[in-house]
Amino acid sequence: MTNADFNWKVGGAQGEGIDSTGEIFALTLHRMGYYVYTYRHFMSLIKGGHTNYKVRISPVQRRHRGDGLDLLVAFDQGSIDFSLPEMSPGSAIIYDSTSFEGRIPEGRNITLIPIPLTQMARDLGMVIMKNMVAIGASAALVGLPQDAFEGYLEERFGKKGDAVVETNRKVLAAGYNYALEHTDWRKPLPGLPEASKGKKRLFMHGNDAVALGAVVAGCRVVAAYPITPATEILYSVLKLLPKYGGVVLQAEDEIAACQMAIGANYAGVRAMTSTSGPGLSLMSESLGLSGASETPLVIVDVMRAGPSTGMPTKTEQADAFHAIYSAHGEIQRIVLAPSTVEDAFYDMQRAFNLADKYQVPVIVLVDLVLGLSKQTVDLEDIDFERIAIDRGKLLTTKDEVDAVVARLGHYKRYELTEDGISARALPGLEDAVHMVLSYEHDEEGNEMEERGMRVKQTRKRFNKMRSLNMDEWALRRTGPQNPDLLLVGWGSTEGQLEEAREQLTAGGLKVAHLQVGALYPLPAAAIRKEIEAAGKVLVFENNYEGQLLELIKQKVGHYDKVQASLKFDGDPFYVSEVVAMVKEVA
Amino acid sequence: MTNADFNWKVGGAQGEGIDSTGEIFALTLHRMGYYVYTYRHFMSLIKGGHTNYKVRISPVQRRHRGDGLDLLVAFDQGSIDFSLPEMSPGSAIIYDSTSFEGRIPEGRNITLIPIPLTQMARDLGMVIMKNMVAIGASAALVGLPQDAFEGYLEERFGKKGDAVVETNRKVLAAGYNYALEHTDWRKPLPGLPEASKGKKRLFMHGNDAVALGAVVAGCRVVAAYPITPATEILYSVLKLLPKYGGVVLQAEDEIAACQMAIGANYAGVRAMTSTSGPGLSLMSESLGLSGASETPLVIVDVMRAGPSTGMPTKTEQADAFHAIYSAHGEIQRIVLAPSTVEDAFYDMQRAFNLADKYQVPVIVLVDLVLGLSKQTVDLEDIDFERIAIDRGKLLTTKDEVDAVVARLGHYKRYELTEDGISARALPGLEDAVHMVLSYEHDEEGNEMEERGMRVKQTRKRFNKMRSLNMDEWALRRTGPQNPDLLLVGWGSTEGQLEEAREQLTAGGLKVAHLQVGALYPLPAAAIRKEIEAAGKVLVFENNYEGQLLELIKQKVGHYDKVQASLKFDGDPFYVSEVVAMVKEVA
Amino acid sequence: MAVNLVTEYKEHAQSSTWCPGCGDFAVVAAMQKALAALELPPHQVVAVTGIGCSGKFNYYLGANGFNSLHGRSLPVAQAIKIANRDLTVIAAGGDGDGYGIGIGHFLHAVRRNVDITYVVMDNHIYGLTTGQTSPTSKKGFVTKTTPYGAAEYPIRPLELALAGGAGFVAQGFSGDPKQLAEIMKQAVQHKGFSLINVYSPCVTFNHEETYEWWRQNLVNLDQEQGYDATDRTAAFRYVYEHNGLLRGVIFREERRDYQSELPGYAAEALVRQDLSQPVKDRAELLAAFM
Amino acid sequence: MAVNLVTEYKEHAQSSTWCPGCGDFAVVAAMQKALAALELPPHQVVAVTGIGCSGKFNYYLGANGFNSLHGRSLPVAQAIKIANRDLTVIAAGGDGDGYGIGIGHFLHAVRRNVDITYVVMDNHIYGLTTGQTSPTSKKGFVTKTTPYGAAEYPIRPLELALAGGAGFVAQGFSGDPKQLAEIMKQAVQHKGFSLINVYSPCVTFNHEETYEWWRQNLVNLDQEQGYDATDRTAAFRYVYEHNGLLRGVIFREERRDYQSELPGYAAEALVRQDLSQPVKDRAELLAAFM
Ligand SMILES: Cc1ncc(C[n+]2csc(CCOP(=O)(O)OP(=O)(O)O)c2C)c(N)n1
Ligand SMILES: Cc1ncc(C[n+]2csc(CCOP(=O)(O)OP(=O)(O)O)c2C)c(N)n1
Ligand code: SF4
Ligand code: SF4
Ligand SMILES: [Mg+2]
Ligand SMILES: [Mg+2]
Repeated sequence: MTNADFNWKVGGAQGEGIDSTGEIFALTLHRMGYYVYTYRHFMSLIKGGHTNYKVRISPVQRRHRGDGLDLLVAFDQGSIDFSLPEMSPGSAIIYDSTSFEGRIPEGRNITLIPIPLTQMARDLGMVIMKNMVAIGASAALVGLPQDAFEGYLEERFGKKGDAVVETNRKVLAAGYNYALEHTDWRKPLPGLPEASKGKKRLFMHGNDAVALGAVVAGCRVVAAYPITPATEILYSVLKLLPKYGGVVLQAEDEIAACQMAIGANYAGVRAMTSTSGPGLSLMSESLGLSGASETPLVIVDVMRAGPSTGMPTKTEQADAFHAIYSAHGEIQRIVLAPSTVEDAFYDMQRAFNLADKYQVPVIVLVDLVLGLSKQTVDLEDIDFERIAIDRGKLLTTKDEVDAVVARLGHYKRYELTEDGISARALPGLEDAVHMVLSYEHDEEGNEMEERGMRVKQTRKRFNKMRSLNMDEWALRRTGPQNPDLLLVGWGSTEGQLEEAREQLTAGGLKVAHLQVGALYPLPAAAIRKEIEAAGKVLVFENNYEGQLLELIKQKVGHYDKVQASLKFDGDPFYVSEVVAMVKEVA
Repeated sequence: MTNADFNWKVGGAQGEGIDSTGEIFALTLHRMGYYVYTYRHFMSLIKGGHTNYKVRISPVQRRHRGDGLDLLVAFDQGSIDFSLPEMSPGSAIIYDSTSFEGRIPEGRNITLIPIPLTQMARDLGMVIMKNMVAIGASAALVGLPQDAFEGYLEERFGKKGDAVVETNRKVLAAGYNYALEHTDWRKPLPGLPEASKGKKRLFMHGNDAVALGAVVAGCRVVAAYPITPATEILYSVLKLLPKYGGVVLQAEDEIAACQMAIGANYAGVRAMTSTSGPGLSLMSESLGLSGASETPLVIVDVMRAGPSTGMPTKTEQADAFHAIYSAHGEIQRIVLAPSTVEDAFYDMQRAFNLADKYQVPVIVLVDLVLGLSKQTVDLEDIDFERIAIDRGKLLTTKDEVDAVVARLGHYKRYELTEDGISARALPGLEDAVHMVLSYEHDEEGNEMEERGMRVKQTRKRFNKMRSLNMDEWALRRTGPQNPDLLLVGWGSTEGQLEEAREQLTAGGLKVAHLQVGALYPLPAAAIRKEIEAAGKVLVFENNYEGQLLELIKQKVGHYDKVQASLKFDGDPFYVSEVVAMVKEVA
Repeated sequence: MAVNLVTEYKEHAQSSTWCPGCGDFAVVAAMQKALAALELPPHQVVAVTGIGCSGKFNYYLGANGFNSLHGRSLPVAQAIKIANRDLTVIAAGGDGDGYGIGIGHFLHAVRRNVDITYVVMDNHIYGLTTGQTSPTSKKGFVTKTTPYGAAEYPIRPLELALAGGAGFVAQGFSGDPKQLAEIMKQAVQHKGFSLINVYSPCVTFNHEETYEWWRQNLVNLDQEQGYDATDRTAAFRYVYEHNGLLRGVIFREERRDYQSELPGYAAEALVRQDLSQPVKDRAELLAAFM
Repeated sequence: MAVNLVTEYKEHAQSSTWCPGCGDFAVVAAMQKALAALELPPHQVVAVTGIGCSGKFNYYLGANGFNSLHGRSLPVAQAIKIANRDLTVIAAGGDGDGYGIGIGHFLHAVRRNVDITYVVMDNHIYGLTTGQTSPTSKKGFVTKTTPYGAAEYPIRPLELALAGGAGFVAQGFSGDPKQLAEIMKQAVQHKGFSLINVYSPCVTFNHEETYEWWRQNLVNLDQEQGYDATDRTAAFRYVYEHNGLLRGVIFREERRDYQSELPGYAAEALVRQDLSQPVKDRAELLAAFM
């Protein structure tokens, strides 16, 4: 299966245009009808430092970067060294022979292909076009026609005039021909089923999906402060929102951003903030405010490697504890954890609906890999028909207010109800003048410390979530019932775990895979059933503490058969690592 | 036992001098040789609103306010209504008949004693002296000599001149005599053993103990932002620190306060911040910074009722989750939870020593009741001889640096060592120029993202706490082994649980009591042993979620026999409530 | 009409827990008068506060209220206005709230220039927490946290607002509620961010800056002939030279407010827009990701 | 001596990851020169930074360094100075770090007046996060987060520092490292808080305010005859009228620094005091609680 895929990568120094080169390659193959999955390795600095962009090309949908590497374009020796562990047997490296002489260790079955990328670019156009030479050369060796990138060249450079398009075309062709002439290494791309050819699909990452999902779910105010790797959400939202009168507020800091999201939600507009760990740490008091005042709030946290400033461009799944437990005192909240781009899209709707319905903060945890890996998504999987906006008990008209007044005598923001949810009136409605507040309060929103009412309001705040059953939808499961081994994961690990499951199954093991899509409330009953039916359970996480496993211990129970399989070096799992971890215990 | 004690209370409107009246009464009895325990009921507003001050007077040491009430001084009907549930059979209420006519429900065995407190004060001095009338009257009815308050009057009013002292004396005497003449209700204070009479003891609350403990432990910088109920720590520290050149910094907010504490610790001075929940919520990013940069930090959180602004003057034990889990990413930390004033004193030393030794943040959780209840403490229980300052691996001299340089070639702030702890050099030392940082880093403190070193530094940060064994000292236990029932608590509940245990034991139950003094790392092994040896376990907490119980579930295990007994109305447990909760299940 | 409206505000108000004589009473009353004069009924007004005695402003105003967190009234208030431009939004709080913990939000609100009014009840003390030094306490001021006198120089809110680029800067005094109400009227009408710093005595914890003291020391700009409230640097100099002891409108200037700068920001309040439109625009939206 | 010291600084410095041509190189070099000129060796200096390209200042300075959090350099720096008065403490960071998220700490540091020097590398952009609007970006500035132009008015750091009461306010330009080093020398010597705002071009993300642009638009105060750097309100007017486009020392005034106001603050650094003294004072300490 993995063999059918093709893994390509370009690596060099930050500032050399590595990202756009990778994206040209990926986008073109995507438009041809392949499923592509991209992975960016980059650093928290602007120029210098190693960066690379990997593209996995497959006739079927893939959810991770792939273990092997078939063709590497290297602009420096560092890029070769960095990617050597990934190189598959029989793979090749195109390197820029203008700037260095590529070296690989003895005994590796890898073909070195020197091409004077810089020289050719300089001769035919300008140095930065070495990327186009490399793309041309790559195209030739993987069996693409020379005009494969034609469309893209027009689109990208058309505005700059025909000459620019022409130069790029020439440079690309030169690379193409040079490669064909100077090496006989070839490895064709996997075949493309007829039905796929040129099929319209989406090319987006989790951050795009968050932005799209939010806008489609009715979000109209996004207040945020720039931070890697969450800023892309702002970029996407900036493209989508103004058409709907929506506002993107760049706040002075994350505290303000989150308070703004609360303010806008209070005023009746769906609003969110997006951030990464350091920003989330600044939002604890806002969580408390949202919880105590029962004002909806949606926070998207694109998790990078901590602690503290940590490794801003590296992935991790270590903000779960903070998302679930931070804020002094006690509030209810909901924590979702999408595993795929599609999940991210739908979870935004879920987040806004849940926030409105339960009048609580909802945190959506997206790991960096999911947030930043652009990939092919089927059009039908981003189904707007599945979007239903449910604003819960929201009074938006005078008539609705009148009905309440008829029933209660006057409007009570914190009415003690059966289900614990009190109707929220939009400020601005006659006869619904009211207070919301961060202090403990009575039904009318008067600050108070009376013991009986305190107990009732606390119970109400907790009871209102009783009707929320995560067990029903927050798990995705594959594989046989009563497996000998159950692989459990959350976030972007789904792709690797799924491929590992397939490999292990092929190897004769009875393996199932459970992906957990909500961390709080944890779908504990459903997880318990799965654990109890399994022989052995491994929980895969990109963190040190095994945060999901700790939650399972807390909410489900302690089982000797459940173990953590952790990776916390900032790099996502490879399938081979998953398999090796399984073999260690199975 | 409880019968031997005497419970007195004064209640009225905020702004009427209730607190100082209570304190005069308490302090005088304290100085006579009684053990007093005081409890303040107050509100988050300045004037108006009900407030009261209760004093429990006992020949033996007490750790809570007591269930009953023997004599109430009421300045308004609200004070009577508020305290009625507490009134013991045969008790009495002195009320200010100048302003209202006191009422109690039919059938209660309580004596109403009208005294024109305001009128008498006005006639003999000024209205505010009604408090002195009340104190005089109280003294008479509990069998104190008329000159019992003599010393205090001198001390307090001496500076204002003899006339003032004299007026107060007169007013007090008038109250004394009026009471003797107009009622025959009497209830004498419990007898005082000869040895106790006039014995020098301390009168302090947990916040005082925190301040004293910190200064004695070597703390020289306290940076904080005012907040109820933690500000008293600042007041105490302001009395103690300047003598030692220490600095109290009123920061612009809690973020700055905590960062300042980190900065001073980095520079080599023991420093802390003190706050309450809302402030703690603002310190999550600082926890991360302390953890990642391995800079010691001590935070004292005096817990008030949340969530959010909540009920600032009410008690709660609901910041444990935040203290343990907040901050994105993963760091190590230590969370202590003193139960008594003495604990608070010693825990500050422990906190500073642990912070220095493990180079981590240490959070000390003090609940409002412990923080604000002034009480009698035996002199020998605040034993300075037990204070030993241990700064851990701190390089403070050129010689020490030279030794490191000789060993390593140059000083490495984040050296990978056996025990995970790297020597910390004071900035300012020659040949120890170094960087500390919030980014992931190598041994020298260079920012980096290299996977191998990342893993090593993460492991180092976690492994360094392996040598810390909380099981050894973090539990206090009373009662028989293998009890039928184990009462578990943390924080200020110790007094009530202990008295409940005594009552239940007297009732024939085999009960033990376990008080948990550290929440993270949780002394899990020791707790497991206790749980396994007990028939039934009740965990008493002033919160809704049962935070300690959740921690036990996470770190120890799930046991059907372990249950939560929770109170979350802002009011501490009464012994009778504890006993009733026990009876519900036993 | 206006009189009835004041009554309407009062009907919605909670009963007060402020100390008798507190300057904040006059601030609330002046605001009720100003809003009534502008014919703005309570349900069209939202008052957002932080935490402090002054943070209870909205409990007693009788409009819609959001009592947020200490120092955080402004972000909440700005977002409310953006979400529903039809509401009149007032932010209010104390000197500690606004110039201590909240000063960052204050300066950014100034430069963002969302159309809201910010009222600071400046009593040079932390009232609610029973008397600690505030950022506007004068140097050497003795309080519970500064028994040896405050070591810091005080914040100068008017100068900061001027330096920060505020379009409307005024100062009032609780001892002259009539002038205060008039200032408030103008501030609410001003399009963009407006600041009113109000010297509002804390009768319980600040025994130095009393009504009497202020009365004797404040220069009333309404009576200063020739004061030019349209020259920013002149205003700065005037305020500085008078050590801030002025009352009246210090500075005003028309500038486009934040909302006017937003692309796509509609005349109809955001809160009333149709949320389902994007579903209809599916093809167009998805085209951005192909 | 001075030359050797510069070398010593360079020896301790990490190798740089700044873009070639970044203005921040000159800032570090100027600081090394200034410190060397003052005969301050690296081990006696601590540089505290926030997060940003400019936050790497201390990696390359070669003194002791604390790379704290985004926006939080100043609280850390002030506390270090208070804990060890013998250290020379420099805080440094970017415009986003210092005037965006950190502006509250900035203004409070100004009024607290602890004896530290604060260097802001002001490039009118968020560099490290690859080019978003910063609080000093001019109105209408087009960046990734403001494709339609920034809607806010920019922060004016010099005016704010003046309004906030700073005792030393200066502005430098990376294109004139000599002047910058001289300013830095004076700032470090100034007793109390000193601000140096440095126009330090981001060659990668700000293509409008380039070296060339600055060179053409900045007025050099060293060459302005008669400029009086001791009159606060005049300086304010001057800066305002020049739209901040000045370089040189803008304002200076002697004022007692924070430490001088502290009761009991000793001449000997706090970090070197005997911690065990209180144990000996037991009776006296306990007397406060009897
Ligand atoms: C984050 C946080 N820190 C501290 C507090 C405690 N607190 C409440 S009000 C207040 C100061 C109030 O002073 P000011 O803003 O001047 O208002 P005033 O009471 O004087 O009107 C403080 C410190 C809090 N509620 N939240
Ligand atoms: C709390 C927090 N929010 C956001 C970030 C992301 N971040 C890092 S640097 C930076 C802005 C840097 O801009 P500036 O301070 O101007 O420095 P420059 O890079 O331009 O020198 C941001 C937003 C962070 N590290 N921490
Ligand atoms: S304490 Fe001061 S500010 Fe607060 S209500 Fe009383 S007088 Fe007003
Ligand atoms: S991005 Fe800009 S500020 Fe950052 S290093 Fe490059 S030039 Fe300097
Ligand atoms: Mg105040
Ligand atoms: Mg910048």
